[in-house]
Amino acid sequence: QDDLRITLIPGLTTDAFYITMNRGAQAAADALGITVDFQGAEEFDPVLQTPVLDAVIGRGPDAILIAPTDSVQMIEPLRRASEAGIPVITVDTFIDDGKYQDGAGDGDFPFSYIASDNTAGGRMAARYMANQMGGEGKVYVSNVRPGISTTDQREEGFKAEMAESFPNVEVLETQYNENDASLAASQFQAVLARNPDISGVFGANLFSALGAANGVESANKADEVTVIAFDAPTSIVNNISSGLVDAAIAQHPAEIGYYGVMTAYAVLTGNSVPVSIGTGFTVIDANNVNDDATAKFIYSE
Amino acid sequence: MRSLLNAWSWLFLILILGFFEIYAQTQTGSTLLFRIYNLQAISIAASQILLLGLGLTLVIVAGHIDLSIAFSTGFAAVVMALIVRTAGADAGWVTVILAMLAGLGAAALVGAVNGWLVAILNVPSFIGTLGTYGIARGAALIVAGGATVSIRNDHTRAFGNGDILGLPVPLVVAAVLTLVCHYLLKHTRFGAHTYALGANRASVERAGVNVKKHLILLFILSAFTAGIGGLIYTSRFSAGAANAGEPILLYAVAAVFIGGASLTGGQGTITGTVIGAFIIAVIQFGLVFCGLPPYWQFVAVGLVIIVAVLVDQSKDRLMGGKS
Amino acid sequence: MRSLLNAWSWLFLILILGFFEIYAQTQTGSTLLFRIYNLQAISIAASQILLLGLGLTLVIVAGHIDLSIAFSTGFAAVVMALIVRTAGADAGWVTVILAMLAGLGAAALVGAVNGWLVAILNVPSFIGTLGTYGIARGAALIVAGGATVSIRNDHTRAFGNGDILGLPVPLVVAAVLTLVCHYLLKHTRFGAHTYALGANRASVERAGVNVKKHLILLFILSAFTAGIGGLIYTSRFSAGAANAGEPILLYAVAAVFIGGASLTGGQGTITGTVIGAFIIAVIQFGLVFCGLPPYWQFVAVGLVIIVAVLVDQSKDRLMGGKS
Amino acid sequence: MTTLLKIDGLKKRFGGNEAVKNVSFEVNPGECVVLAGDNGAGKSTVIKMISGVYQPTDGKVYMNGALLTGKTPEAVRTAGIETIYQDLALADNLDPGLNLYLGREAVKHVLGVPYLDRKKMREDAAKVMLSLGIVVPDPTAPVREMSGGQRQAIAIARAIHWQAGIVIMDEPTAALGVPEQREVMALIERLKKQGVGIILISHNLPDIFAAADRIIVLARGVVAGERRPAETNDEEIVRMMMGATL
Amino acid sequence: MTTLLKIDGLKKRFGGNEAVKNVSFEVNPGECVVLAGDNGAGKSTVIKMISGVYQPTDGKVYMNGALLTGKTPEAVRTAGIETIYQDLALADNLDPGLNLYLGREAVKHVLGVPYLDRKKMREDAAKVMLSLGIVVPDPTAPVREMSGGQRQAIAIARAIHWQAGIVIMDEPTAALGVPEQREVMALIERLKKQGVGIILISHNLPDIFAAADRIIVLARGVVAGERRPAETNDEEIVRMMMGATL
Ligand SMILES: Nc1ncnc2c1ncn2[C@@H]1O[C@H](COP(=O)(O)OP(=O)(O)OP(=O)(O)O)[C@@H](O)[C@H]1O
Ligand SMILES: Nc1ncnc2c1ncn2[C@@H]1O[C@H](COP(=O)(O)OP(=O)(O)OP(=O)(O)O)[C@@H](O)[C@H]1O
Ligand SMILES: [Mg+2]
Ligand SMILES: [Mg+2]
Repeated sequence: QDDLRITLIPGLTTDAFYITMNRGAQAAADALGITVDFQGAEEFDPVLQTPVLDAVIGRGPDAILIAPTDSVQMIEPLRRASEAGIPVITVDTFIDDGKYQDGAGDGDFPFSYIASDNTAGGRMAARYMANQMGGEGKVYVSNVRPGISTTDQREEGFKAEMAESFPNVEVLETQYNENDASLAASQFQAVLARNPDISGVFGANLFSALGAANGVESANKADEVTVIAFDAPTSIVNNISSGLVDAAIAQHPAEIGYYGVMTAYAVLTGNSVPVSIGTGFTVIDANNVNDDATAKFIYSE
Repeated sequence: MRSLLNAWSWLFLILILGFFEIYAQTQTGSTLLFRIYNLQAISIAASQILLLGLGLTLVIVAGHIDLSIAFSTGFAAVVMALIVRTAGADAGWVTVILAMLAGLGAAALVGAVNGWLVAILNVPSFIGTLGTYGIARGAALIVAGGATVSIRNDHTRAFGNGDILGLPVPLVVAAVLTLVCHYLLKHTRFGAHTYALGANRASVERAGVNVKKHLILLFILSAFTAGIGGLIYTSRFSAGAANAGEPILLYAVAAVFIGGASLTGGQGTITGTVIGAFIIAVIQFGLVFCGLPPYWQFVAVGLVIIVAVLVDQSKDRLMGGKS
Repeated sequence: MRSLLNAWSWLFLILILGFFEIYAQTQTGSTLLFRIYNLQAISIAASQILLLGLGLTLVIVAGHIDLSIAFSTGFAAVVMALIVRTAGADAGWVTVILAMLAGLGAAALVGAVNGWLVAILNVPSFIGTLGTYGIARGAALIVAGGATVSIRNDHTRAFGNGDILGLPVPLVVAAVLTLVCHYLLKHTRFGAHTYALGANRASVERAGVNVKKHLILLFILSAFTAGIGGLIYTSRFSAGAANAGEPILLYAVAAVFIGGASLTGGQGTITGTVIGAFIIAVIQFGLVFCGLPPYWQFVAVGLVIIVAVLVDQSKDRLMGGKS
Repeated sequence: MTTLLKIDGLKKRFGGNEAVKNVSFEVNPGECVVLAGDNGAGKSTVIKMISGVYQPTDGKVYMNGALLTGKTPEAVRTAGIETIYQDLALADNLDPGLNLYLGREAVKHVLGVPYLDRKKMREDAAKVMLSLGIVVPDPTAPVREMSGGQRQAIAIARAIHWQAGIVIMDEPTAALGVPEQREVMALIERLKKQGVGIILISHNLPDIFAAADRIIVLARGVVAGERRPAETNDEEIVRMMMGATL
Repeated sequence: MTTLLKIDGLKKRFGGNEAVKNVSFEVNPGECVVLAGDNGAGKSTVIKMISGVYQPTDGKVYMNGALLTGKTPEAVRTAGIETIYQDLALADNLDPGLNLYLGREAVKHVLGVPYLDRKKMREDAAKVMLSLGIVVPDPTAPVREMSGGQRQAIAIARAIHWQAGIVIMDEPTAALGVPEQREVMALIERLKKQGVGIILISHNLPDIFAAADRIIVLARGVVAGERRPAETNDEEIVRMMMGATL
């Protein structure tokens, strides 16, 4: 069965995380001698993802790997794939409750969910930050825009962990920057102007973190303010080396892609597969940023 | 003569469909055109663009623009979803319809504010509707508490994903509204005044038309069709999202302009906008269907948009009208 | 008389600054205005908006629009970053400057294509630049391989984050370009023709001006200032992103319109755009500074944009010019 | 004979420039009042204040004793005043028919649904224009593509097509050919016979003398004098235009 | 005497309408040729083909023996032909000074950097317009705010301010007051004395006879006849306009 064709639909095509995921998927495809296509929308948005998905279904691949852009809104569109006889596996994000094939819920049909849990990643960021700050101080989340499930979950996990385990850390209002690093920088400076004692920022995606780091740099506050980034493309890693970013919560997108394709292959060849595979996180900070072992977790560009 | 030449845009649409079909037949041995599923998917995508583009066409013909539809859609979607959710999973048709009316009311409110700003306070429409864009966005997010409002209701789901005589409901709704807007723009006094307004506001004012009222109605209409887009959205996805319309705004505007409208007003037709919406939906579907790598798709969409307008213009050259 | 009345927009800017200052003094016991740091932050944010808005102002005065600057910025940013990265971490000034020139060249190419489409092929600018928006976006992503291109170079970093005589470099660059564009629009033949073009293309053509060449230059200028925005972006963030300009586009357009330009052309000034960019940067900063909850910020930004235009209009009423 | 239109002390200031300083006159049924005056004297500004396009800075306009000032162009038109504007005020993208009927479009009903009756409007436009001596080559073409005189004829047609009590004409023959000019002069006579009051603005002395029952000369925003054609001559009128008072 | 301008067999088709079918004539230095004709006869279309605004469907234009057809309005203007268009072609948002100098703006140098010399341009505009008898109340106001006659005077000023070999005037006095009309007629005489060739389009018979050295009558796109003023009279010209040939 070497003419199998699997399509990987990322949350958006222009993000190092998903590009790295595709790299992992291609590695698996090469190993298996099958084909994996990469097709997606320009923004993380169900309105844009649905037409792409529809067209992919029209093309009729043997399986679909998808990072659904909304847990509720993508159920109906994905059901069409399932009804057309195309096995669905979700990667990075999930639909419904994320627990598949247990007979409960509207979105029970995907075979497997392979991801590092964004909420858990947010919690991890919170723990790291709180420890850096000695368990007290003011922090805020720099986020893209409301309504994006992955970044919303990171923020949610971050806030939940702070509330549960670090009562002395005050989490200020979230600031939305529309993916504009320049606005994120100006927002940090405004937050700082209001709260001169600010001691941490959690950048929920690349541009939020880049912008926050730049704001910290302009304010000469690199020593006082802890910046945590989610995801680890090279530009964030460079900022860790230079000390502007304290740590990055790196997911393992290549692994997700690799296991995704392997799982799909298993489904297509009639084998049973686990309904969920967790791929975990690596925290990259000044201590390990130059280790050879860390290099493989840095996202490709 | 004149109306026959509109055939050019149809021709272009048919050309790209033909191109994709040939590609599908020869390269993948499948078919694009002759599968109901594909046609349905394309027409649903086109409907969503169209619902934002219909009222917008009239606004643009009148020489204005409405950016706020990006969030009139979201506002309507969120308001409807909230009411359906509050009513519970087994809310009946009546409740659903009331929820839809409430959603439309929310959208129409945005439209009325736009009309007031543009018609009464003389705020340029670009900037006035950019303001209400922000306001409607904030309002939708505040009402929804920031997240998407998910609902579970069999009626809404049937409405959003069902079909009537084999045609998907969104397509049927868009088709009905298209007819209404086409009638309005082409066959009524309201439409004639809209064209005249785009060419020369003074001509309409001096002819004794109440231009302020006219403008207010235009912006309400625009918000209204966009709001219907929001209702369809909530029904299709069983969730109301404040962002529901935002990613489509640019496509809707593009559809109107591909359809022959111009920034300066006085031109444009509903038929043109329909063709524009379908051209966009077809290339988006077709490019993925053909497996063009994603970044190349941006380039291809850009090229097709330009070529669509060039084709549309070549008819003027044939008419020999210009220089 | 006339120029004095421009004071209204300044007044509004000063008013919102005053409002935020009073808020800061009374509510938080701090100051917004009297800290160099805050002013720097605001002016850097305004610079980034301004760089997209400067060339755009001339294009809009001429009665056109340029959407492609959203990705001319990104294209320039990516091309510069790629070259710097290829040259390695210790690339010298010469390499960096060559990389910048290459980035500008990439942006100017987009501008030249726009000019060709609009001037020679008569494609309406909205649709033509929407096409190149897609093409430039695709090109930037293809060149960059889809993701952000990170660099490590002390020169670029110093350029993007350093200051000259206490003024941040982005501000200085934006100020110089502002002066150039102001001179061009206000004091040269090129500027006079740009205004005339916006009012009545035939008047300029029949007066014997080469309108096609003029339009091409306008679009190249617009891509050029946007491209400089891309160079600043790459230098500031040590990363070239294809979408560097996209989120700023709407703000840049808003700044131009707040500054008194109109969709129909023939109006607008660089001073106005500068005020517009600062109004936007100040409210974005000030609202966070005041601790307004995020969704309310959307509402507040929308309101301020509308009020800014209303204030700008009240001067016309005072002049008694209209009805 | 009751006064049809009474203009009382109109003033209009544009910024620093007082374009109309003090203008009063009356128009009776079946009478043609000519407003003469040099360029920039304020003639067009006066008639725009009558037709509701401008609100006067001061002064009042009465029609049949009822106050007209402050009303919209819509209300003024409904009250029975039609105006031919100097800048024509055509919608350039529409055909002559729609321009003729602008604001009062003809509709036909198909199955009870109203549709614009484009055919009727086109035919009527062609008919009215023919009565002015103008043949339009393509009646479906937008008026943008018409010659200067054809455009002016459409503007005239629009004003005379409706039963009006008063017709205001701001330089209606400026772009017309010789035969068409004669048609318009004949038209004015016909309207007068029907009891319509006419305000005519013209720079053509022979036309002024031929059409006028009274000539009111404006100079720099004020009424420089009023004459019956029989009591005066070209030279006096020109002297009054140049600013010699009474 | 050498021919200044030679028009040879011009044709122009707009879609299905052949607006100009076959027009040839010549203009000599110091001569005023009047193009007369009914509305829609094709007069404005002919002069737009001369000035480069329209490309003829067929036919050629020569100036001093050199081919002019196919050139841009820019090149035609540089070759020494100034045109007053019927629609004036003003930039409504600019002041009279900039409109006068449009395309040839005056600059002054400050420290070697060129700046628009707005003051000079305004003063010149006021001066030229005064020579036509027109006073503009506010020379810094955009021409949008000017009266019909003031606007026309600016268009005339623009054409006569430059040393041209040929001046084309499409109904230049249509909106002008009586004294201003006389100024323009005097101006035409002055230009003729300087050896300038003039093409005048007018619907005013007295003006036509006063200014013309030769009258060329167009009817429905063809030359219906050519007369010297002394050889003909009003009635014959009007008959020719209405389509009676030769
Ligand atoms: N909208 C406006 N804004 C400012 N000034 C204006 C405006 N309209 C007219 N004016 C000025 O008012 C004066 C009178 O103009 P008006 O148009 O009434 O003259 P007119 O008598 O009709 O002249 P013409 O015979 O040339 O048409 C002129 O000086 C003109 O510049
Ligand atoms: N751009 C155009 N497109 C189509 N038809 C046109 C265009 N311009 C002029 N025409 C038509 O060509 C014919 C001649 O027009 P032209 O403007 O040359 O007449 P004219 O002799 O100048 O008349 P007038 O004295 O009324 O100005 C008219 O029938 C007109 O409708
Ligand atoms: Mg007038
Ligand atoms: Mg003409």
